[in-house]
Amino acid sequence: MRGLTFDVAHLLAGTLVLVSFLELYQDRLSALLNMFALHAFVLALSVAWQAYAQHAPHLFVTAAIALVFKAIIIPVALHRIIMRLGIHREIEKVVGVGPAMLLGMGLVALSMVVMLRVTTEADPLAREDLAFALSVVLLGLLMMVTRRNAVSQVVGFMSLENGLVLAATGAKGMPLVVEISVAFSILIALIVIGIFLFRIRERFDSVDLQALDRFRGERR
Amino acid sequence: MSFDPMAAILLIPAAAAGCLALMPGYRLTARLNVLAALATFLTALSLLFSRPQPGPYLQVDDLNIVFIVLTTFIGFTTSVFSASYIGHELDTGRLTPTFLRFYHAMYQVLMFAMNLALVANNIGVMWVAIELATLTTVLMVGIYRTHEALEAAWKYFILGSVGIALALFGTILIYMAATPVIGEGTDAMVWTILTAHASEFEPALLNVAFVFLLLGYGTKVGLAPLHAWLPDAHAEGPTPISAVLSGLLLNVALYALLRFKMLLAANPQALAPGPLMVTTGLVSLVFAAFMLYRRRDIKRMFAYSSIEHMGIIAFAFGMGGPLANFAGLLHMTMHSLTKSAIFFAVGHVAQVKGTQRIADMGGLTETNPVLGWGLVLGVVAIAGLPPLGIFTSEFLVVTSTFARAPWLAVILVFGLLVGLAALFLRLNTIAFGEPRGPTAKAEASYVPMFAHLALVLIAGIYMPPALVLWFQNVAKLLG
Amino acid sequence: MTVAVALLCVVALLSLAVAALAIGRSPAATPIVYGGCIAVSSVALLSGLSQLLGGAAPASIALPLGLPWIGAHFRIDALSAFFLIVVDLGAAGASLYALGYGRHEQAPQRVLPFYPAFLAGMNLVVLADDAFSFLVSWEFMSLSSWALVMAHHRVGDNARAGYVYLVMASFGTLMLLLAFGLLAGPDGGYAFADIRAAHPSAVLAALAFCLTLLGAGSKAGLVPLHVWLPLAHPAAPSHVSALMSGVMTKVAVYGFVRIVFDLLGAPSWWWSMVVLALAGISSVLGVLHALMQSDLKRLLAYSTVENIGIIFVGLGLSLAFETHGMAWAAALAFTAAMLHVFNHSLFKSLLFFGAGAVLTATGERNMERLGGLIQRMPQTAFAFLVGCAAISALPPLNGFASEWLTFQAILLSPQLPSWGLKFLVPAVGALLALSAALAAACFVRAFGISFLGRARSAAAKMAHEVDRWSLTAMSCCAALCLAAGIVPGLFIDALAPAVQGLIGTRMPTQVNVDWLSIVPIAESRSSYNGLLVFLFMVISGTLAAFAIHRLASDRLRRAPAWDCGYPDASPVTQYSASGFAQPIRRVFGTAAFGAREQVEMPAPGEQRPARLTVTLHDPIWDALYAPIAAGIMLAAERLNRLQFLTIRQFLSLVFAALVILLLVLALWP
Amino acid sequence: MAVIADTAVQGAQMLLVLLLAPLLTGFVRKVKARLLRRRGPSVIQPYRDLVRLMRKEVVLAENASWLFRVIPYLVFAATWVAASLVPTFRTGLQFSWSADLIAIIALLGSARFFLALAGLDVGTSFGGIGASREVMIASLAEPAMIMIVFTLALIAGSTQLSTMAGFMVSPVVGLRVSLALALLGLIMVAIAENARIPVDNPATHLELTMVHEAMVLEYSGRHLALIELSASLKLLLYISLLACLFVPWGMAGAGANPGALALGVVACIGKLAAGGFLLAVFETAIAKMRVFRVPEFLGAALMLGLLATLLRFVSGSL
Repeated sequence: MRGLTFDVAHLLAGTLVLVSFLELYQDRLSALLNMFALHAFVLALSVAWQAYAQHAPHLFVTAAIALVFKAIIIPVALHRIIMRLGIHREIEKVVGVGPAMLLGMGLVALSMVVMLRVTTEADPLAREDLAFALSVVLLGLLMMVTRRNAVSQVVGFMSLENGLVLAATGAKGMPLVVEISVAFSILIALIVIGIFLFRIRERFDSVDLQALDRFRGERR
Repeated sequence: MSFDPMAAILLIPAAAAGCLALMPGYRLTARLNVLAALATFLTALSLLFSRPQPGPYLQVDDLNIVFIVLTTFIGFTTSVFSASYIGHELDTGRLTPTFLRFYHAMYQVLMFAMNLALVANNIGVMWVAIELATLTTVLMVGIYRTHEALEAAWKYFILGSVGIALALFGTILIYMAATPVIGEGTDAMVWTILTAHASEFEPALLNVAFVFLLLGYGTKVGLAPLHAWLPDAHAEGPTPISAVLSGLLLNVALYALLRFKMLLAANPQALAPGPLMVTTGLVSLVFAAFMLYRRRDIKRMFAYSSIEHMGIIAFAFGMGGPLANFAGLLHMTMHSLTKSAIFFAVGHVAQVKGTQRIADMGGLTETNPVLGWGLVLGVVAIAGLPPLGIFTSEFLVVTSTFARAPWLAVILVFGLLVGLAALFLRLNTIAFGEPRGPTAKAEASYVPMFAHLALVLIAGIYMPPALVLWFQNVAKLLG
Repeated sequence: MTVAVALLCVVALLSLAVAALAIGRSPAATPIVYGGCIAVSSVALLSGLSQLLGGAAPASIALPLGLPWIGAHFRIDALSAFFLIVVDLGAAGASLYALGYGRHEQAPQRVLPFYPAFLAGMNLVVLADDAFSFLVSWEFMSLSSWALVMAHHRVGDNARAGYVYLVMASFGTLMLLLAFGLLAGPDGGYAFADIRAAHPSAVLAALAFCLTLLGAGSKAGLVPLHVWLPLAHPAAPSHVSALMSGVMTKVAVYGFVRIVFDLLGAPSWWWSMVVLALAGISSVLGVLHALMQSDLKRLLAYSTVENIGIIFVGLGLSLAFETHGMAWAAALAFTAAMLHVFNHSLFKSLLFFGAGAVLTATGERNMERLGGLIQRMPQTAFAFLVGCAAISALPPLNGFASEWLTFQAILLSPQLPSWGLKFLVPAVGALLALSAALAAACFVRAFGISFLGRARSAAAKMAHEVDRWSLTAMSCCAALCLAAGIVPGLFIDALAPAVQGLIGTRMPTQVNVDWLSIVPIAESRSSYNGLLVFLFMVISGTLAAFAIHRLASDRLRRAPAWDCGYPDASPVTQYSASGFAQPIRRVFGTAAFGAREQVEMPAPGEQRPARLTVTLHDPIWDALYAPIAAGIMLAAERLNRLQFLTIRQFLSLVFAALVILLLVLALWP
Repeated sequence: MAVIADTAVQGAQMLLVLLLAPLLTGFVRKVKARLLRRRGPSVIQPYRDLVRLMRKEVVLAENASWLFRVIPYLVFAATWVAASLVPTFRTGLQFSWSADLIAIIALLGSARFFLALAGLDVGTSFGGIGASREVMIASLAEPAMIMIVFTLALIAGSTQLSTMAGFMVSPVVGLRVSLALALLGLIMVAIAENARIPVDNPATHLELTMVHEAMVLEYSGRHLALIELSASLKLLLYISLLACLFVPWGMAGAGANPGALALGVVACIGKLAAGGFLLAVFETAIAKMRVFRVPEFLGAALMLGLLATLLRFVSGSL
């Protein structure tokens, strides 16, 4: 039983990392959103599994949030937005897919090294989970910095946060996980609303159509 | 049940926030705001004498009492200032009554969040509180709804969220490190227990955790290169909020960092957090000092000076040792008082001149002598010139460093000198020379500004032994 | 006892400052504040005198101020007493002068509060006995004087002057801060007593010495740290200029002496060389620049640089002698330096008072627009003349006495074993002689152009004698200059305890030498008697006058000036200040300050006048300060781009930081 | 008794220099005239001039100040005191210790200081020219002089003229490089200080090249007399200075008997005559140089002095 738990958790976490790579690979917004939905869904599964494995029923709430909110509501909303803004086709990256992938690989390797240096006293399940979570986080951050488009940056942030939730749930008996996931959901909601309100089409730092560049601090 | 000050400093702002959200009319709300802040301050003072036992979620010890008293005090003075400031904003129509109501409510929420972050005995609660504080300040920075304001708020929001995410990851790692020793559940997130067992934790895990925490909370502290949100947020938000940001929120984040630093310091195998903080501190100091030169917006300039001083403080704590820690604490206190005083002055200046562009203000000591000399005194203080308090702390930082690591001290002195030169370069245009810009009389209460400056002056000349003893204990605590 | 009195005086001064803050705008404020300053500083003066002449043991007080675990220590020994006298003598004089001068102040509320604070700061520096209170008072002094420089911030580029001054002052303070950091050691023994007790290693002492030289030198105006001085000193109101030039620079000298001679312990062989070289250069460069100025007060400021050079020559010599164990010679050189400190504080104050009087009478500082003032303000002219004669080291005035002693000290130096000094000292002697001669030229020019000849402007024509207070102050200074000149022996004996305290020995007692002459080493070697020289000159002068008027004619007829028969139309045809300096500019100019002359000759038949333009600039500014400023500005410009990144770019900064730190962790052994 | 004698000698010295000074000037003029194949004025002509000037009324420029009238007396007093402190016929004068060589130079310096002021007082262009050139010359001549004094003082171990002279007669001196350099430098300085050719021309008027004469252009009557007198006193001072430093033989020692004193006086007069003669010869032999060549001339003197001092510092025997 112990082994099985471990393997399933391991598998799910690994899948999450894989899906992050897939996100990194996408170059169409709509496709990216679908990928993210998948990402969230896998997260939900893994959280649920953790809940079952740790006999921590409250984690099911987190799983539910992940499933309903992140896997369904947010993607739908974002789909709407990009349709409205008519940017559902293009997606401009700063670095091409290849380099991004290579970078991602490097990051995963890095997180593995960093995490597996932790001596085995720590619970192995936790360790592996942490390693994967860290890679997900780093990949999310990578996505945020390699994409110009606001929506894809949000997606990056959300997958980063998925990594956090993975880590939180991976940590046995960690209190407040639910609260934290709720808090994060609020955060993301705010961001999405912000994008919606300010009709951000291009970049985060362009709060209005004509306000692309003029108002960033004092002009030169 | 009996009166519990620890809960009170949380409940009063929360309750006040509730009422303020509902009540119309700015005079009344402003008064109530002041009143609530005063009440919070007094309760915090009472904490000095009767210190309750630490619970699973809340605690008060030597370290955070310093921060609590400081926070509540500046919160109070700032509310007094904002009462006179907001009135003017309302007259000029930059704010509408609805927003004003919102503003006061948010102010109290912010107070609540900061107090919570300070008294939290639980790393999770602390994290939540700091996130809450961030969100509130984001909303308040954007309150003017101008493009620049929204811009700044948005930037702050995004960078802040990323920072928070990183901090959370660090927190989780700490928990992971704690579980093998303490066991699962809430206990593994309680400061008092954590610090007690820190020595047995997994060092490698602690190291990773600290990296994330440094970057996460460091973003809040505004250490370079994570500082990007800070100048704009200060420049575009309402001045009272700039004062609170510089004077308090940065401290709160710093407090969180200090806590975790203590955790690491308690563990012999973990890598020493000192060098990391020293490096980031020096980088921030020198970087901010150079950035001061090209500033044209007065509030943004002083925001950069905040980065500079945060760098000094981080440096001092990074150096460690009783003397440097003492200096760091003193410097933090003095900087909070001085910088908020400066922002009070700057707020009135901006209202008198109707702009924040340095180029459009001049000869202030001619047109508004009291305000002008107040600003000059503030700048003199922030530049670290005696006999004001910041000189004392800088004296300690530099001398104690120079005896241990001369080159660091040389860099430090270089940064200080460059920053000082920049500050006075601008001060010359603002306070002296031919008067420029409108010269209306400022209808303002100078009480908070001069109260702060007086405190700083006194601290520079005479520090009551009790205070010193207290600070020294804390310094020992920080190791 | 004395130290308590002095501290009480400081407190009184500070309360005066606060009071001035309250009543600054009322017309009654001026006499009240300055009167108070006179009273207080004379009390402090008396306490200093009683300490120095009474030969009391050093007294000290520790107050629970400043850093609590150290407290604020204040101590008065012979040295501090001597400098206390210098400070408060100058302060009393300046306040007396200001009783009259201050009435013409447009914005008294910008001067009155800071003036007593400035005095308090200078007194405190001299009294401080631990690093912290020393630095606090040091910087407080700078700060209050900065405020005074900014008093007329709308005039000319005074604001810029104040800025440069403040930056340089803070630089100096930070350097001293580092020096004390070195001396105090890691466990923070900041009290001077502890520093004295702990003998620093050679390297440490050397480092501390360099830092002190930078710190104190920048305040004293030692080349190449002098750039702020000619800007800031003239910018302040004249009585403050007098204090800054005459007294504050001496406080800086005190700081140098206190640290190098008292705290650092035994000097090492090369210190004296550094000091001597800088001092010699300062003396010559200072006076050369003074010669080129047409602004009277700036001229005086530059000549302060020169005199600081002379003082430091004395200090450097005594360092050299001390290194090689010739205590008696060291005592002689040190006495010379201290005597010059005293003298310079006297005549430089006097000269600035005179300049201030001219300023009030004519509203002009530019010598090119002055002239003929001796007719309209005879008393001022006389006092100013005495000052000029004194600062040009003419016997029997006091300037000569101290320079004579310095020369005597130089004449002792061949006995020094060090070869470097064997070559350096004669060169410094030559520089000193050169600067003395140039100073004479400089002050012939200063007095001759602004007080003699014919008025060059309507303002100068309309000039009128200044008020009684100012005249009293000036004549007191003049009288003291004469006194210190004709009986220098008394003053040498008076400051002997200070020398004794630092060098360990002192010059032979001078009082019981017959005819009050001074004999540094031996009668057969050298001696000088100001009194007799003075008497001889008076007697022979009066004798000649008497004889001629009795035996020959005393008829006199007024007629137009002859001038070789050329009818001399307008005052413009007289020699101008720059014209007067032209020969010397031709001689030294290109070397000392890249002087360039362009003559713009109109073509034949053109009506416009020919034009001669002379451009001077301070090579030190160009070589040292301009590049630094440019570098900082460039760095600021480059870094400023970071203000304008997009959020994504900022995020990538965060990301980069994170990855780097993680990499560090991963690679951590 | 001895005191009275010494005082008497001191007084004699003062009177002697005062009486001899015009004679020396006259003598130099006479010799120059002779060398130029002119008969020239009689040797006592300067006395006549002085007396006539004394008798004449003073014509004072309208805007001349009180200082202008005081200065002649000041200059005369300073120069006379300086001259009477330089031993001429007897060392160890009563008051010689009241001012050593440095002080004597400074006294001459103050005389020049005031003379330059006088040049500026009336506010004419000629006065300005004179004053500005004079201070330029002085600013180089004085340091050179000080350097020479250093050399001599280091050789003699004293700045006290009597002691120096006493040391110079003693056999331990011998011939020294530094001494030679000092002598050369001193002569150059003396020429410059006394406004002689090639630096300045004492006989010239109405020329843009003149220095000393331009300064005193506005003086007349008794004032001019005093200035002329002090000029010749200065000449005498320098010659006797050279004499007492470099050819001190024949001078009577302290407390010598009247015979020795008489001998000293004779020797002194002889030296003065010789010095005057050499000066005249030199002046007729050489042409005046441009004013802007003067700095080089004096710079050379300064370098000589500095070199001599350096030699003294580096080795005691040179």
